[in-house]
Formats: sequence, C-alpha cells, structure tokens
Amino acid sequence: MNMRFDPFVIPFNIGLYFILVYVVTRCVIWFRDLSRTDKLRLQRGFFGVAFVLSLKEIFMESLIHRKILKTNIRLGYMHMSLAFGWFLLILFGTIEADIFGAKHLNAPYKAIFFRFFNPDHGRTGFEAAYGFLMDLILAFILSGLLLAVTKRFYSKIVGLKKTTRLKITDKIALTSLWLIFPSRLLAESFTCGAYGTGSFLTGSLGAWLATFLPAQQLAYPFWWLYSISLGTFFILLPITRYMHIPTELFLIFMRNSGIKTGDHSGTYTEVQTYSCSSCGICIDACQLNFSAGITNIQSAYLMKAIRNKDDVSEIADNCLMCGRCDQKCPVGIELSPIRMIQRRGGEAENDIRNIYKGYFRSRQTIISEKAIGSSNFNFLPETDPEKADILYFAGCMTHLTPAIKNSMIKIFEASGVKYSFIDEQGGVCCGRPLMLAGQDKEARELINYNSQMIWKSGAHTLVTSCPICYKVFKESYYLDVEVLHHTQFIKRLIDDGSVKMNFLHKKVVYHSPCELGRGSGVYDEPKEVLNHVSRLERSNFEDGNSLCCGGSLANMKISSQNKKKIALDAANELTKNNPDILATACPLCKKTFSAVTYARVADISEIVAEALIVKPVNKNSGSHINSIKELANI
Amino acid sequence: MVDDNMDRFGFTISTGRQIDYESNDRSIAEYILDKEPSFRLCIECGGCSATCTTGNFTGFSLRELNILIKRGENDKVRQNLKKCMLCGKCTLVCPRGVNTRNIVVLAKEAFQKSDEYAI
Amino acid sequence: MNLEGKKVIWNDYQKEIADDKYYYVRSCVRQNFFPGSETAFLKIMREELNKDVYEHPCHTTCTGIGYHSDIIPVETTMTVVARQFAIMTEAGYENLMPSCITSFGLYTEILDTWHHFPEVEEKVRRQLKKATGREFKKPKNLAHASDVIFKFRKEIGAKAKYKLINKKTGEPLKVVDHIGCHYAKMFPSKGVGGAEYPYVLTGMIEEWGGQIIDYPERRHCCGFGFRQYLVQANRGFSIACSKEKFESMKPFKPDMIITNCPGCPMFLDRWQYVINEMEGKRYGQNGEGIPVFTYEEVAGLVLGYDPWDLGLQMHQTDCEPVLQKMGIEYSPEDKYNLEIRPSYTESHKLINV
Amino acid sequence: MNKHVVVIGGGVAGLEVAGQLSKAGIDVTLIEKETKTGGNLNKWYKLFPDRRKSSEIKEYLDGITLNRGINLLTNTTIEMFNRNRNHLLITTNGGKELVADAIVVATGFDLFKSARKEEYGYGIYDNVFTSADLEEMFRNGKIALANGTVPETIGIIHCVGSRDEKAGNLYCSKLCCVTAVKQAIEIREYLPESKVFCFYMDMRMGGAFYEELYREAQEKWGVSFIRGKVSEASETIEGKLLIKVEDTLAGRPLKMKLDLLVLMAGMEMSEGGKKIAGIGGLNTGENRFFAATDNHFGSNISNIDGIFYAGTCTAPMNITETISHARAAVVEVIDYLKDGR
Repeated sequence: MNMRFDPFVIPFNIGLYFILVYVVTRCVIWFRDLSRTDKLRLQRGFFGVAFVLSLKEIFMESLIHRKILKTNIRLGYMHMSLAFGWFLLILFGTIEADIFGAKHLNAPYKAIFFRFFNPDHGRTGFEAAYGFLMDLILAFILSGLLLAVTKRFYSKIVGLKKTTRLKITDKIALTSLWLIFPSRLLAESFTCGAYGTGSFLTGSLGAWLATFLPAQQLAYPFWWLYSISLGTFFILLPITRYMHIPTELFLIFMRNSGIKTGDHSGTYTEVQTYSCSSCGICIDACQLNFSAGITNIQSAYLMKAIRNKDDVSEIADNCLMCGRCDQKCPVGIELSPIRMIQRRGGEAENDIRNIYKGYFRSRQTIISEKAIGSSNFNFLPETDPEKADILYFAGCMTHLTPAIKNSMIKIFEASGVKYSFIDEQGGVCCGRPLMLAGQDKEARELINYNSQMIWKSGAHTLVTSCPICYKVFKESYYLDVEVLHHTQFIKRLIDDGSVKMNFLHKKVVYHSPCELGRGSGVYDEPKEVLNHVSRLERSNFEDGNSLCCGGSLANMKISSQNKKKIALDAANELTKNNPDILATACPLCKKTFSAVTYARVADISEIVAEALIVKPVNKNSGSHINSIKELANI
Repeated sequence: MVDDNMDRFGFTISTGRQIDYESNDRSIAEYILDKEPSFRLCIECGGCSATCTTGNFTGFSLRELNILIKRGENDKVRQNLKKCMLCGKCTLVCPRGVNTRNIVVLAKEAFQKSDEYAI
Repeated sequence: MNLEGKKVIWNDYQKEIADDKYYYVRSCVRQNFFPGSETAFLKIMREELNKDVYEHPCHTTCTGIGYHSDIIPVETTMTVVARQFAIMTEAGYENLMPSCITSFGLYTEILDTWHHFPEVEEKVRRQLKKATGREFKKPKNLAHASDVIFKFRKEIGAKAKYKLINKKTGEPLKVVDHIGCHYAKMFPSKGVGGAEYPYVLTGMIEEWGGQIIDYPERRHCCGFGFRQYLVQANRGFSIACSKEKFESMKPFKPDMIITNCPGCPMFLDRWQYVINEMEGKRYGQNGEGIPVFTYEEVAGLVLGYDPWDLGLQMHQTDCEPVLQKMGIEYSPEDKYNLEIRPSYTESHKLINV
Repeated sequence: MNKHVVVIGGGVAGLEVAGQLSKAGIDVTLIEKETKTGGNLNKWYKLFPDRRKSSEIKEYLDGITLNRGINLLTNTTIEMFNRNRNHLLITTNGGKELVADAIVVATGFDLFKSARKEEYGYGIYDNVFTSADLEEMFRNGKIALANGTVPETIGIIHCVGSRDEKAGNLYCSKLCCVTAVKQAIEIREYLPESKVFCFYMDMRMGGAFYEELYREAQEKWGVSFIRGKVSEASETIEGKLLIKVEDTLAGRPLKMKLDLLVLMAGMEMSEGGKKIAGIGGLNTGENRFFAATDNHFGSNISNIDGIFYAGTCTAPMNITETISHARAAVVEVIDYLKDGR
C-alpha cells in the first residue's frame, strides 16, 4: 500500500516553503545593500576559488564545527551531531525516498516522513541495511540533543562556565527544535511497531512499545507532532538566534570573497551579527568574565543587543578590546571592529520591537552619529622638529615608565644611528585613546598634528615604545614612513650587527601586549630579541591566546579594583614557574603588572639595555651607513 | 541696559565670584556620580593635572574641572572639557583610583544630553 | 535665635564710657551730608542730658579718609591726630568723643600702636612739637558719640515723645542696625557688645521700643570702603556690597535702617536710589525704599524733634513712611522750605567761636 | 610599709594609672572632681576608628580600678600641695589631708568652649552644635533640629579652637578630623537622606585606619569634603544657617544654606589642670598643657620630684595613646618609688 498525501504534513510544508522564501529574500536584500565594490567582490567570488573554499569551510565549520571541537570537544560534538547529523538525515532521507519511493523526485515531505508513507518498508536486505543507517544517524543526532538539553539545565557538563541567556521566542524555537527528533523517533517507532518493521532503534523501540501500547493509533499523533515542531521551528527561525544557521553560510561566502567589516556598519556587520549562534565561547575567553566577574558585556551579548536594537553603549564601552574573543570566535565574526563601530555611534534609537519588526528588519545602522561637538586642540604649538632619519616617539605612557625611555636612548646611542627623540619633552597623544572612546573626529586632529611633525622631520623610520601608538601610527596615519615598534627596531639592530650584547642567564617569560600582538600581529620579533639575550620560557598563554594585563585604555568603564583583579590573575598565570623577569613590550602592561606582582617586570628594551655591550661606534663608518640603509629598506 | 548704566553712572553693579551652592545646577555632577562612583574619591591632590599632556600646553586642569563640576560651576567645564586628549596618564597617576577618563567622557555625555549646556 | 546666648557675649564686651565733660570731634562726612544729626546730637547732650560737650573750631580732619585710601602715610596721620589731642589737652578735656566711626577707629588704632610701640609715640610727640610747638596728653576715655547715646539711652527713653512702634498696629518697628566697620571689627573689645553681635545700636532700639532684626549679611560692609567708592572704577564693587546687604535684609521686611557711622547711612541711602535707577529694584514695602537714619536722627525723632530740623529732607530715600508709622506730625510742604531754622543759626554760632 | 600614690583625675589616663599601680601592689587614691569617673569618655557614644561603644572602654577601666577596690574620692579637688622630705602632702577641698609618696597628674583636657568662636554662633543660633552635643544625640538615637524636625543638610566645621591664633591655640588637636569623619558617617547612617559636608583646613588622618575611614566616608557614604575655613555663620529668615567659606580648591568663595552645623571643638588644657599647675608650681608650655621635662624620654616626668603626668594633660592624644602614656607613667612611678626609698 502507498498513500499519496496526508494533512499532517501541512505544518511542515508551510514552514519549509516560508523559510526558503524568507532566506532567499533576505540574501537578496543583503546583496542589494552591499557597496558596489563588495558586490563585485561577491560576484567574482561566486565564479572563483572563493566559492569552493566557502563550500569547504561550510562543511568544516557549519556542519562539522571543527573550531568548536578544537576549543571544546563536548560542545563541538553537540553542535556537530545536530548540524551534521541533521544534514545527513536529510541527505540520505532524500536518497531513500528517491530509491525506494513510489516515484523519483519526490516533494521534500515524502523524504522527511518517508516511514509514514512507506510503513512496511525495510524488512529485508538492502532496505534493512539502509534503515539501519538511517537509525544510526537519528541516534547520532539524539545523542547530541541529549547533550544540548543537559547543557541548558547544567552547562558545566559541556565545559561552558557561562551559557547565554535567552529571550522568549528563542525558548519556543528551542523547544520545537528539541521536539523534532524525539517526536520523529516515536512516530517512526510506533509505525514500525505496528508494522513490525524498522531497524535497531526504531524497530526494537517500536516492537517493545507495541507490546503494551496501541502502536497503530499512537503513531499518527506523533507524526503530527513531528510535522508541527518542524513547522514551528522554521517559522520562528528568522526571529531567533537560530537565524545564524542560514546566515552563517552567506557570511562564510562573503568572507571568502574578501569582504571586510570596515569602520561603518553595513550589510557585512549585519550578516555577522546574525551569524552569531550565541555559543558562548567568547564569554569563556573574556577576562572580564573569569577574572572580574563581569558577565553581561561579552560579544555574544553585544551581538544579541544589536540584533534586538537595544541601547548597546554600556555594553560596547565596557570592554578591554584585547581581541581574545575575535581569536576564539568559531564563526570568525570580527567582534572588535563591530564593537568599535558601536562606540563611534551615538545611542541607537530604541524602536518598538514586535513580531513584524522581527521578520522585516530595518537596516542595521547607527542612528545618531555620536555628537561630541567640535573639539579644540588649536592650543597646540607650531612644530618644527629637527631633521632626522629615524624618529623616536616614546608615547605618553612611556613617559610614566622612564626606565623604558632611558633604555631606548642607551640602545640608540650604542647603535650609533642618527635619531631624534621627538616627544622628549612630552609630546601630543597619538590619538588612539580618543579613537577607542569612539571619538574619531577629535583623534583625527591629533593625528594630523603629529603627522605634520613627522613629515617636517623628513624621517624615513618612526620607532615607538608604546604598542598603542604603534597600532595607530601604522593603521590610521597616512605617512610614507616605516613605523616600527622598538622590539622590531632592536631586532633589526641585532640582525645587522649594529648592537652587540651579552647573554643574560635569566629565566624570562614574555607577555604579549594586546595592541602589539593580536592588535598588530607583532608576535615574533619580541620573542626573538628575548631569545637572543635571555632564556625565554613558554607560558600557557602565547601569541593569539595571550592574556590582557587589564590596564587597557580601551575600557572606559572598568573600576580600578577590577583592573587589579585581571592584572593579578594574568600576572599569576605568567609567573607560575617563577621566572626571573616578566618581560613585556608595553609601558602600560609594565605599569599594570608591576603593581600586582613581586616578580621583576621589565620592558624588552630594559633587558636589552642591560645586556648591551656599549662599544664606541665610529659614527661615519661605512658599515653604519649600510645599517641605516637597511633600516630604511632603501 | 548694562551699557546704559555705564553711560549714566560710569559704572555698573559688579557681580560676585561667590559660588551660590543652592542656586547652582549640579545635574552634571549627579549624572557622573551615578555612573562613575569613583568620582567621589577625588581628594584634589592634582596628580592628574600635573601629568596632563594638555596641561603642558594650556591651563587645563582636570582637578579644577572635577571640583567645578561638583559645585555646579559648569560653564568653565564645558569650555575646557574638549581639550582633553583622553591619553589616560591621569588615570595612571591617580592615588585614589579615580577613573578620570570616564569622568571626562561622562561629562561630555552629560553636557550633550542637557540642551542648555550642549557643547 | 537665642537672645540669652547673645547677652552672654554682650557681658564679655562692656566698655567704659565717660559720663560728662566730653571733647566732641565732628565728622567730615556727617557734617556735610547729615548736618542735622550733629546739631541734634549737641542739642540732646546739652539740653536733654545737660552734659558738658566742648568742641573746638580749629580741629581738623583726622585724615581717616586719606589714610584708608592709602594716600596719607600713617605717621602724618598720627601727627595730625596728636594735634587734636593737643587741642583737647589745652582745652582741659580728657574724654574724647568723635562723631565719626573712622576717626574713632583710627584713634583707637593709634593709641594701641603707641601702647605697643612707645618709641613711635615719642617720635610723634617730637614731630608735633617741631611743627606746632604743641604738646598733648592722651585721652583718658575714648568713646564714640553712639557709645554715649547708648550710655544715656534710658534717659532719652524716659523723655521719649514717640516710640519706635507702629502707632496703628501697636507692633514694634522692625529695625536693621548697621555698625560701621571701624567701630569694633579692628578692636572688638573697644565696641559695646563686640564685633560679631554689637549691642550699641541694638541697645537703643530695644530701649526705644523697636525690634532689632538679625539678617545674614549683618556684618557686611555698607560699600563705602573708601577707595572702593572714591575711585570711580571701583564703584561697581561698592554698590554691589550695598546691594548684597539689601538683598539679604529684604525678606525680613525691615521698616528702617539705623547706623552709627557717617559713611554708612550715606551709602545705604544713596545706593538704594542708584540701584533703583539701574535695575528698578526697591527693597522696602509697597514699592518704597528702606529709610536710613543716623542714631542721632532716631534719638531726635524719639524726643519729638521736627523731622526737617533733623535734616531728614537731605535723605535720598524718603523717610516719611517711618514718620507715618511712628505717628509723628510733620508738614510735608515745609520739607524743602529752607527758611532759617533756629537750630541752624545755633550751630553756626558754635562754629564761629 | 606600703607605698601610697595619689592619682589626680579619674579619666582614661587616671583610671589606667590607678589600675596598673594597684596591680603592682601599690596603694592608690584616685581623686575625681566629678561625681563619677570616666571624664571626657562619658561624653562620647562611639569611638573612632572602629566605632566601638565608649562604654566598653569604661567597663575595662572600671574593671581594673573600682572593682579592685582602690580608694576613690569623687567630688574632690586639690586645694594645696606641700612637701615633707620624701612625702607630698595634699589638702583636698573637703579639708582632707593625704600623704603620698608620689602623685600622678591625669587631669586630662577640656573641650574648647565653642561659644568663643562667636562668628559660628554657638549658643546663639538654635541649630549650631558641638561634636559632644552630637554624640549625645547619637546616644539618644535621634538627630533633630531645635524645632524637632529632621535635618537634611548638615555641615561639619573642623578645627574649631585648634590651629587658630584667634582662639589662642596654635596647636592641632589631632582627633577632630577623624571625629568629624566618624560623625559624618554616623549621621549618614541615622539619616540616609541627608547630605553631609565637612569643611576642613587639612585632613589630618594620621592614626591607624583613619585614612581608610576617610575613604569610606567619601566612597560609601558620599560625604562631601570642602577645603576651607568657614568664616561665619548666620541665620536666614527660614531659620537655616547660611555659612560663608572659601572653597580653596575651586579658588572661589562659596555660600551654602545648612540645616544643622556641627563644630569640631578642639582640646584645651583642663581648668582643673591649670589650677593644679598653679598651686603645685608645675611648668606649662606655650600651649598651656603641662610641660614634660623631655619630649622623648621624659614625657611623663614633671619639673617637681615625685609628680608625674599621664595622658592628655600633656598634649592632645587619642585613647590608645593615652593608655600607653598612662602605662609609661606607671613605669616611671614604680621606678621612682624603688630607688633609695
């Protein structure tokens, strides 16, 4: 026997076709809103390698969830079993329906509810084997589901300290999601029980149930339940976090086509915010969470707040901008840039939220451009710096840690390069702090002022001791001057033999400053320099995973007590194996750590200066000229 | 009116420098205190002003602005606030752990919100 | 307000005031702007109280105004003052009674200086001798004219024809007292009741039926401040001081102001007019100013002297409201009728000695 | 026969000395001019910095003295000193004759008579109180204005009668700053709605845990500290107190209306002390407190053989210091009684 159609599939069908149409429309809208260049990028990507890469990434990340697996195996398995398992179920279900169905190319519901329409299928041979496979996949999903359910009620099990809080629609969607597979299990089992078919899971469960229950009658309602939960889930999808499932695919494709977040919100930001699955990995990565117990400002919450169009100013400002979450985000959302966009923006208008708005969202843009008023730095004096090849800009913070400044002077003198210390008498701020406060207009004034000075000096290289300055000089100053952090500069001096130094028999552990490491990707030079002069030991927090000292200028809101807590935890981590020196490459990190640890905290420049063999340098020796050339990469 | 007096009498009634605590508007101070309690901890030691980059170039003194805000003498604050570069040295030197940068940011915010003071 | 508390303090500031044989020294400001006051004072002293009050036509300014305006060096001032003492000594009087608060303050200051630095006194004696051939004895008693009126307030009260009481309502008049800065602020012990809660005028007011009112800016200067007023560029400050006081006393609805310094009534009176001209502000009730009196004028009114004989027409802020409240008969048409009045000729006689 | 020491003054220092001496087996007579012992301690309800009740201290002191049955003469003052070889003869107001081997003067301090700062109007304006008056209010658990209403704005004036040439006291009374901070906190506890302002010349938070208390007052209780000496107070028509002060840190004069004004009265040599100094020929210093023979080694030793000092009759001290000073005096006395006699 073989039925054509049954009314219970209607909910499923409605849901399915609705979500298909919806997702397509959203993608079209997003595409339409893209800038011209991004449109081109996307088109090129579609016919290029980007497409292939995307498919691969989609498979690896959206189905297998490799990244999550790496950071947290149980959480990874949970996501994988649900995503990948369901994918397989659909895939093989369709094939099954195609092979064994009454005819080829069935409507989707035929595949999803195959067992209903072919109740006595799968008794023998290949059919049975195939049935076994299907049961296996279902079991795989259910195992994941089990984890998911327990996670909700006891998140420790999946190794998450903090799990994201939900809004009501999320709750409904979640329940429907949870109901999908159990209801399918029961529906199939009852059917199998009634017809004595089915494999190890559905078959045996069905047979057992049939012993004491009227399987024939009970199967039908469960098929209804199965269909309804599918339908509900699909309908609710757009207004819940589960929208991340379809959005992420689009995101991956955009990213692979080379689209970047940039300074202003737009489609890409929007797509990213919707791609956040609120997995909560960022919450675990955040030091404000695990050191200071601040648990409502992490990126997952920021994304949610943006999606809900809440006023995010409080959340956006309360962040060290250390970038640890960017590194850890399994979806690869550019969290910090998005946060910066929020800081630049004024308060987003609080528009009434309702179901309609949920489905047909207005564009994700900052309403009012943050109005700080015309800033007023016209009191700054005219600059006329002395001419020099190489400029040394110590930076505000370095003036509060004179040891660094003096060490650098010592190193400069020893190397014999002709340099000029432009902010010796205390200079003008580099502008980064203002930027971090979202006050770009003001920052730009300072940038222009400093640019003037640098340009007038006619230098070809700018060395700075402060990673904060370094980042802004490199990214936001339009100078044809090579910007080096002093660690990079010292590395060069060592390489071209301009300075010689002893080996200090000291155990050193290196703390990579956020702005230098994650912020500017300078990981190696500092460590190479340290390796050159001392015994550099590894810590559990290297490179991308390195901690923040807590002193970050980026967080306007944090209290000094909480700063201390973070600094203390970080310092303790780094000094676990009692090194002789806790080395860093940032005056701010140094100052922050010195306050909380008994270990000696020193900037790399200090260690180098200590190891330096000061030899009289012949100022106009050829070698010296060369070294200058090399320095300038002429 | 004033000039008129000048013409007729050769002088006008001078207005005092006295702070009239009751009649002053301390809404700005309250806004900051509410969002940044460490504002209360300032003991006016002047460390912030001493290290201040802007202070190197102008008479700008965060210490002075702090107290003027608390007294509700908002005009001078409004005129000077924007000179701050937010470089954060003040926060680093503050012996009382006052979150000075946030005070500046909040003060700007507060002025922005109150129309009569909008910067 | 706890009067007992005040009395405790008043007890700490008793001063000795001679009871007869006074050498009277007129005030530059008072005799020019409130001549009626000094005339009335002499009349009261001589006719009502039968006291021996002597004054000499040759006595000069004490230079107080010049001294406090930083244009006369202190030694010069001392020598001039020494001359007044000399004249008094020659006349055989020992109780100095200045009409001017600034003179009073200056004499007190000089005597105190000489007490602490006898060599200065010696020098001054030499200078005076050299300049005028005169010698002097220091006064045995130095009391301001208002101290003397304070001393005899009861006697005056006994002879009173009118009281500082609102005839209609029977309520005591609300009176603000203003003490000249130089009266006790420099030497609290030399003032009746001290500097913080002076009693000299309060005593009269209480005695004559009025009710003294205490207001926040009670201690504030009237605004004269010498160079503050004399230099035109500073006058804005001078008038601001007076305004501060008026603003502060207004809520207490005072009926009148009484002063013991020649300068103060001048400024409290004239500045009310100027403030009104500048800002259209008045501080009394129903659109009037607050009448300002010298203590002599008040004593005169209490004793029933003719307001115009007292020279109240010289005031810029009208005094009529108070006259009406006290129920004093006066003829409005005579206010500016400057026919010879006996009291004037009398005072002229005195000066032509 | 047993040695006999007369202790003059039944305050913290006197009681401690008496207690320690009798512990050491010496006969002690304690002379107190009031009807009961405790002295200034009785004026205080709770003590800085830990806000313990003063009664606890009193209990301890009584525990080591009265309950040990030392000879206590209350309502007694000294009228005359005489020396008879090694003995000191004391005549009390009751005409009683005492023979002592040594005398410990522990006459303590009097609070500055705040009415002497006339410009603040203590005793004249209804709502001006002293720190001691406020303690009394705390004891009764009710802070109220003269008319019974609850104050909303309270001003505390530091250095009333201390560091003030006009009041004739050049020295710092040391305890008023921290007392002000303590009382400010207590006021805020009693009246959570109130605003408290402290007007100070310098915050002298020298003692242990003083600065922490100061910080707490600012951080937790929102007490405002304004640097400037209040020049004068006067009553407004609505019965508030208008004060004038320069906010020296704002560099501007400031006027403010307050409901209640508390004067932090300083410490002065007690009247009793002055009298003793007179009849006993004991040296006093510029500050009118007893002058010890040596500031470092002899802070308990007077210029007269056999007479010793203990506690705040020599200088302002807090209770901790007073007790230490008293114990030091005991050591000196025992030492004195031993040698040669």
